[in-house]
Amino acid sequence: MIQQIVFIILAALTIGSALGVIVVRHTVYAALFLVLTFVASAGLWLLLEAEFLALVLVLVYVGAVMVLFLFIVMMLDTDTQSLRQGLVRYAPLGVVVALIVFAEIGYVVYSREMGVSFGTPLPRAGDFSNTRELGQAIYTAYGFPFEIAGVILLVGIVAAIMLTLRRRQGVRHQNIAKQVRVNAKRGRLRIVHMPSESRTGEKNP
Amino acid sequence: MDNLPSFAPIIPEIFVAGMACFILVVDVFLPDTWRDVTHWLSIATVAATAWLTFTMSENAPLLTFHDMFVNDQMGNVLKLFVYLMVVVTFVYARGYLRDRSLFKGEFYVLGLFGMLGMMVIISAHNFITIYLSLELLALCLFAMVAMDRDSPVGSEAAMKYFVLGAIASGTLLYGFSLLYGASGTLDLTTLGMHIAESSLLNIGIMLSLGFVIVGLCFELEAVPFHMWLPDVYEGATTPVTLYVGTLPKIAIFALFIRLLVEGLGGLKLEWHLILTVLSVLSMAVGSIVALMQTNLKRMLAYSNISHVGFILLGILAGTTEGYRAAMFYVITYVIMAAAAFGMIMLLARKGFEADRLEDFRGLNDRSPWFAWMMMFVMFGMAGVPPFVGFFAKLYVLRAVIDVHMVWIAVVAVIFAVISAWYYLKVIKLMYFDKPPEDAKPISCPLEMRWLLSANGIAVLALGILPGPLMALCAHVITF
Amino acid sequence: MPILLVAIVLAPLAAAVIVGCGMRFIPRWSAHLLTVLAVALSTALSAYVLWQMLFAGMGSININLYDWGVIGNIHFEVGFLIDRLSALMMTVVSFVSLMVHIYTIGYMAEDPGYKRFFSYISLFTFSMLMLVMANNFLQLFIGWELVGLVSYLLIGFWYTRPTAIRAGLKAFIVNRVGDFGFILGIALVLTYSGSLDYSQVFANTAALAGQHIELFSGLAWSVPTVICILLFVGAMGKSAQVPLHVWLPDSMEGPTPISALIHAATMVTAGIFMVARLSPLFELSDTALSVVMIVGAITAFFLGLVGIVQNDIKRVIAYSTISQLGYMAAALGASAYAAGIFHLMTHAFFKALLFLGAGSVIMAMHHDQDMRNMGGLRKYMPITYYTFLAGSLALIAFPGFAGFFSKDTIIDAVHESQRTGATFAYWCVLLGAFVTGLYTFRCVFMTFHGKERFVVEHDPSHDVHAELPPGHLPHAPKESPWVVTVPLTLLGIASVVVGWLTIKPLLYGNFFGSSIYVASQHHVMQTLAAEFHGAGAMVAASVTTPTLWLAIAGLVVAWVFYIYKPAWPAVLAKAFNPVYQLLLHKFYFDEVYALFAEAGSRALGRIFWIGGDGWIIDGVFVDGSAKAVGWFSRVLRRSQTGYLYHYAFVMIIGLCVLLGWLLLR
Amino acid sequence: MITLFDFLALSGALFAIGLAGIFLNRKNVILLLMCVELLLLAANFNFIAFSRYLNDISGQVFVFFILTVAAAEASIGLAIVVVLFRNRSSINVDDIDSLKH
Amino acid sequence: MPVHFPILSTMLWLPIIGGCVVLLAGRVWPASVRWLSLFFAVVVFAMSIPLWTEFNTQTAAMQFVEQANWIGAFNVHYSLGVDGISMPLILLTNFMTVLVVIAGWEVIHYKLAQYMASFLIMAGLMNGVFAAMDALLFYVLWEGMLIPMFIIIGIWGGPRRIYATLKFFLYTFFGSVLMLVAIIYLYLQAGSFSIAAFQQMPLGMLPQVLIFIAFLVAFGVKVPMWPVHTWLPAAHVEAPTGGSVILAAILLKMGTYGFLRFSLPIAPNASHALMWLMIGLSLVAIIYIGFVGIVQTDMKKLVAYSSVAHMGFCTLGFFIIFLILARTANQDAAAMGMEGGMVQVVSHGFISGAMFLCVGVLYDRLHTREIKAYGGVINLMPAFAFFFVLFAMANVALPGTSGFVGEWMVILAAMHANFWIAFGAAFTLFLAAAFTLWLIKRVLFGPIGNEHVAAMQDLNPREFVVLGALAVAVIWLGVYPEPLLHVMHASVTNLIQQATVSKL
Repeated sequence: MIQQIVFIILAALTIGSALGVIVVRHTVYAALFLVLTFVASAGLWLLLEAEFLALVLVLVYVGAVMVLFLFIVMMLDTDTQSLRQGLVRYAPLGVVVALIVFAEIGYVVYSREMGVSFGTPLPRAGDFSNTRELGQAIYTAYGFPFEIAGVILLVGIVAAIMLTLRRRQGVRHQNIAKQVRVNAKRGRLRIVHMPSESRTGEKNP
Repeated sequence: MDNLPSFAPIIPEIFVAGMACFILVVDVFLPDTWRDVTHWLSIATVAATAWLTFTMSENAPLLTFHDMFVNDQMGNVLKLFVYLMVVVTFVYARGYLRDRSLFKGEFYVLGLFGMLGMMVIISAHNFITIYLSLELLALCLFAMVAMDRDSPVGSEAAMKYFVLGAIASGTLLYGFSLLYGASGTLDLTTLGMHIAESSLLNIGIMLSLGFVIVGLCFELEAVPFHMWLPDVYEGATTPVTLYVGTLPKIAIFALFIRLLVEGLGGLKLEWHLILTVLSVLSMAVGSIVALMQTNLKRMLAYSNISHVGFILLGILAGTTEGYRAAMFYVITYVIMAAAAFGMIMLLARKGFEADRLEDFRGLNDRSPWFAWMMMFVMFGMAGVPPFVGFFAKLYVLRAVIDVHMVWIAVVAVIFAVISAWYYLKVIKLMYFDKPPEDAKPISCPLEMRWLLSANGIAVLALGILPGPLMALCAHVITF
Repeated sequence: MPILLVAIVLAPLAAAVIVGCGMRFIPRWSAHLLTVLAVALSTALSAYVLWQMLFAGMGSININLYDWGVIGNIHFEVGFLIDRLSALMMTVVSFVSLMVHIYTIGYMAEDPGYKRFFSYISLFTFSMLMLVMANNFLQLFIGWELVGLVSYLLIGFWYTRPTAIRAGLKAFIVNRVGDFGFILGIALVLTYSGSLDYSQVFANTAALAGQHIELFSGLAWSVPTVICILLFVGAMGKSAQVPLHVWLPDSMEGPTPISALIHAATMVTAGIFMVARLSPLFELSDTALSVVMIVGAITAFFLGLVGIVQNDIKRVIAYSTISQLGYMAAALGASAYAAGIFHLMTHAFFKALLFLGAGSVIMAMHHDQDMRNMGGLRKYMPITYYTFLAGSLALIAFPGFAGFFSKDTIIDAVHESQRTGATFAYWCVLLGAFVTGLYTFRCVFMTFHGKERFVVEHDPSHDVHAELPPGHLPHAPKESPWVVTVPLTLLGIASVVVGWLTIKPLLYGNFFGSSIYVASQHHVMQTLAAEFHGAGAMVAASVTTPTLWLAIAGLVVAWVFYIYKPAWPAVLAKAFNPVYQLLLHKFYFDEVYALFAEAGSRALGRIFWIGGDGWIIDGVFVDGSAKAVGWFSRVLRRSQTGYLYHYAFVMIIGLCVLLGWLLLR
Repeated sequence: MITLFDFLALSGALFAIGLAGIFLNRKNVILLLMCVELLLLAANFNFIAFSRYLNDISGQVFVFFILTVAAAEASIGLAIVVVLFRNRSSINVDDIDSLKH
Repeated sequence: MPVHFPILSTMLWLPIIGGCVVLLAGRVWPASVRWLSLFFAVVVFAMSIPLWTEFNTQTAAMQFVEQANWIGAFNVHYSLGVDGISMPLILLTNFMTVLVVIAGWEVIHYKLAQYMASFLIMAGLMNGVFAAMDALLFYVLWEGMLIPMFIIIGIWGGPRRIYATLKFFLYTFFGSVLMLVAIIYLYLQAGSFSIAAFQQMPLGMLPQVLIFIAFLVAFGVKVPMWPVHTWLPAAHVEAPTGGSVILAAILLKMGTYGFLRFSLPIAPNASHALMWLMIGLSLVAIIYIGFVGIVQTDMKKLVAYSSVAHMGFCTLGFFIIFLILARTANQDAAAMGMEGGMVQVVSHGFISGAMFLCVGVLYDRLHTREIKAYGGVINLMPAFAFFFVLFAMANVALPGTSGFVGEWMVILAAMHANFWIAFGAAFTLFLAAAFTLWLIKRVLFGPIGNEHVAAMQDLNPREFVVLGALAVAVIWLGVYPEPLLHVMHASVTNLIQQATVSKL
């Protein structure tokens, strides 16, 4: 019973904050709502006894990814216009589409046939560790995907660096080796003969 | 652990991953003038991978890593074509990238990782592998599209591609999740067996089928999930367009076969109908919209969409012959598209993209040989014999007529006629118009000239003797 | 013998080809030498063949030269059927042709197209011989068309004259309209008798007679009737019967020898010959013969009327030719084939004579053909005058002249005929005699008698070839050279004697033997034969017939109007203006054709071209579909707005529809 | 009793909201990325719920990988946003329409 | 069958190789291009003569057969062979190619090597089309031939060439893709692409009708039949002379050839059922186009329309056979109709080619095709006028020229079927005469039209040779068509047999 109440609260919170993501005025609010959604979801996942993933969601997602989002939002700081502009105009269409999709999924859910019969979840043994079980699966049967995931992260790094790291043109660096190598007499000093210039020439270089 | 999985079938993938990392490291320490080392090293890597794949191939399919990876003949052949096309892309790209100071290691590294992604897609046999490999490929592609950081259109294209791609992968994932729920498994073979057993048409599976097809068709660029394609084609730099726009099709074809045929083969009746609609829509939109394009890359994008319609024809036929036909179509299409983009890169110079139709004006006066090659490609794409595109169309038409869908064959050929129109426009520009006054002579690396010529001639040669390739497709697809 | 026959045909062809192809290389004299020799050879050999037939008892010859085409049992062959009919025709054709060849040497002496001309007329001789010697319908058609071709080329011989080339075109196309019927007739013959060979077709007439063909639903026609009418349509074109006669007067644009050879003596009679040749077929159908007779009679009378008001000397003779062809057709229609052929022969001589005489006059008048500018030429060119007069008398059927025997016989034959329309035809041909007398002597009087209406410029500074206004001559008219007068004289003599000599054997002897078949119930000629007591008696009896008096009446009227009171015609024309206008405009045939056939077909063509091809097929279907696709393309292109949310929207809608469809089915 | 289907309905709602958000939002690209995160979250819900009710760990493994990938994806997405902003000084969705037709 | 020299492969490949050599020569040694092209054309023509001399006229079977596997997966064979229907067409092709090469000798200055090469390549492909015994090989060559023609019209064509080429290509492409669908269907039924297998295979009525219609669209466009003829005037007007010649002389023939090779024997019941459609369209072509011809102001357009009208006779001859057999059971008359149609095919090749060459001769001198711009040409070009009049007469089917033979036989055969069909067909007698002679009248005759005309030169030896050769052909065929008929006869008899045996 308590579970149900918790579920209802958390579910309401999830849906509500998800709605908040798409309707609020400011991007920062949206990001914060998203954080809330994730947190509420993590709670629900706990209800589903996926403790490790719930923690990961909070730690990795809320802790890292959402912070990154917020960071970028702040950095780009483009919120000169309200996000809500035009929202009212398109909202009916959005609601209709969302309802259609939801109805389609809901129709299936309501019909309650997914092909396999779902029993009630088995009660867990006392020493059951979700984390250990997950870890065991990942490092044995799912070793191969795990490696791929690694590569994906590598690609993410490479791509992000490639896209955002830039050596600016015209930035002055100090290259000590070069400085040392310079032959002062031949490389640094050059005597140039210059004819005197008129003032008009100075005006238009 | 009691026993390690067999690593033999996966050696090429391991090799590619390792070499990509190696090249990444090497490239960091190379000065800009030595960038060619990366180039040749990448090509050597691909060549070595090809050799590995070739030597590792076995007649019987090998499953490894708890059935997550399959190494079979179809996969190997498709992989070999992927390698070939990656090499072609690299060779075509070198001069082009150098002219635009984009000649950097990242292109090669991402290219190799993307290739790895395609290899894994081709061999994937589990939803997790499928998803991860798709993402691996997609992330590489997103990054490559955005590679020209100073190009507003490039980043715009990347943005669109990214957002839509993310929606598609979300949809696919949602489909996977429902399938998982409906079958209780992530393995394709088990799923196939499950669906075959459940005589009852399950509504949950139907729903998941819808999501999965949307995801797949996004990757294959079928209408109405094609919207990103023209923008990406136009926005990305040409070598990337070649890589992004055409190569993945080979891998996605394998995915179609694995997922729809092996996994969801029991729902053939359903996806057959869906694909029929999507195929007709793709052919229609691709053929018709391409007509009024003035940008060649954009035109090729729509032409690509209409070719997708034809590829779908082979798949929707739902017969062995149909899958073979689709495979033949995919391979030959990629060859032709590579040549078309090669031509664009051939004509492009620093500050001049050669991606407008206008830029091909009077090519016959400037270089009769390459005008010929382009003509081969255009007629090939239009499906005019004796070029290979004709046999590809013939093969898929045969497949659909075989399942008594003559009407769709008629629809297809009518759209083929419409699409011939814009290919002819290119030929018209090349042959019937005078070159612009300021046309400069073509300058490009020698190896590209040779490869492009070979590519163009292949379009003709495969058309005159399509038998071996057809036999190959027939040999590797036996279900 | 076959080699002989082949030589008759090939000699003129060879000459034509050599002269034609070698036009640039051979000297001028060789052109006429070669062709005259060739045609002379043909004439001699034809005469020899005729001689053999008549006096050496040679039977008819039917040989095939080569297979033109063989399809199973259908044989198309090229071959000769030589019997008395064709032998007679060969002789007439080659003789007249020879005369014209010789005449041409003088007539065309100064023409730059001299060699070309000889080539053409030799080719014509070849074609005409092919036609008359044919033993099957194919060859008949080949010759038929080839003479049409040469006629076309010769009418337009002076190709810089717009009127001449137009006349040539008109002649060809009008003839083609006739051929339209002709080829259909031939096709029917093949369909119903399985062969095109004369002998086989004639052998099967019995089978043909009973057959019927349903042209319009529910209306069965006798096959022979349809065949014969269609064939006669061909004859109408070639022999200038109403309403396909319009080309013949215009054809006078050609050089005069051509008018004599082709448009009077030989080619135009091909239709008459054809009907006679195919008499076994025509005899099967009374209806068809009635049609032939009525058409012939109408032509004979009404087109003679037109001749009365013409001022161009050659046109007068041309209308006279049409009228005389009408007589021949009427004779055929009365089953008096022999009379028709007889008239054909005599007409060939005297009409050739008239044309050549007219040509002589025209030469003297420096190629002015308007009779209003002539008059009093008798004293300048006596030979021409007397020969012309002889021809005219023959034409009006003055007793004793060739035309008398043939024309009188025709009128009698029509009178005797019991066929539908015979009475009408009789009145036509009878009144035709008056008309003939009138226009013939109108022409004679206007040309040779009366005041000289031409002016002779005596200004020596005037270049001989310079253009002069009509009626102005650089010097006085003079008699033509011997190459002109000799043929005139020969033909003149022929016009007088040929009737006396040949009427008995040709008409009442068994000259034609089996080559002309007359069904026993059509006994017109037998009836006439019973009344025939020799040529002299016929001449003597003529004073009792209305024909002679009508002809003389015509002559007298002509004298009154053009010699005695030259002012009267104008008065009369004014009094009967509608009639006069009708005649002057040749019953408005040309105008009607110009309106309906020419303008009509052009309008139709334009409707088909611009409306059908341009608007409907191209505009709506071809370019229209291309435009529609282009329009779609432009519209669909717009759907690619560039906005990410639209792209997403399309995807999501796709997803929704797809899911909905999957769940609801 | 909380059933599987309650979770499924919840995930369906999340998915629908995510989709609606993508085309409702016309101003900020970053918000699109957030909506994508919602879609992924919906899928994750499904996996975990099924995993729980099927008593099968593989669903959770999948979620684990999804989270990994989503992180990488987010980084690339944000990198692209940054590049875009540098090029155009705007990440307004309404402004990104130079490629069209 | 004894092993023999692969003469048909030579016909197919030698011109193509020749074309490539010429292209190469254009880069390396441009001066040699003309002679090299002529060399190849003449060699090919000379080598095709044994086809005629060694031909066995007694049998309808394929001769000079060559067979090899081509695409194993599809059971496609590279099989070539000729019978009495296709052999004359191969000779015609090679003959016309020689003439076209000569005709382009001095006229073409721009990209000569590509011009010559296009014609040589096209000759090879056309030979292949006529020799192919495998439907897919046929289709490949049939379509492949569009490419050189497209190039020819587009590069060396007139001002509106773009429109014309696109229209030409798309029109014909549209026609043939439907044929492709039909061929694939037949292949699936027969298990092989062999045309002979298609012909022997039983087929239901509905498939037959659909297949017939698919073929009709393909071949009808090519012939061209009304109402899918509108590409032809456009293409002809814009094409260079050589292109027009090949287009009219050979390309159109492929349509009629297709009817004989595919439509009639493969779908006999449908052919029978739809004969009224075919006869009707043929008659419309003859009459309607005849009227359209009368109002043309462009010489080439006029000749093009006359081609449409004349090709109507071919199709009329082919499809009248059913009616003849139904009405009279007269096999010979049916054969006459069909052979008439085929003679018309060959003869129209000569005549239309010659007419276009004549127009080309004028165009080379005055650079306009407007009839109005001419007048009185005969004054300056008597030799040309001779040929032009001769070919015009052949065009109006004057006996003694080849044009007569076909029309004569078809009209005579049509009469066996129905009076009114023959009646309609016979309209050509004066319609063709009207527009052809109207053309002759306005161009050749009359006083010298203007000072441009006054400067015209008569034929040069090269033009003389070309026109002379055609004149000989036209007259030979008109005076003595029997050899040609003889060659066709066995095949036609066999074809009629096939077309009248029900396949249901």
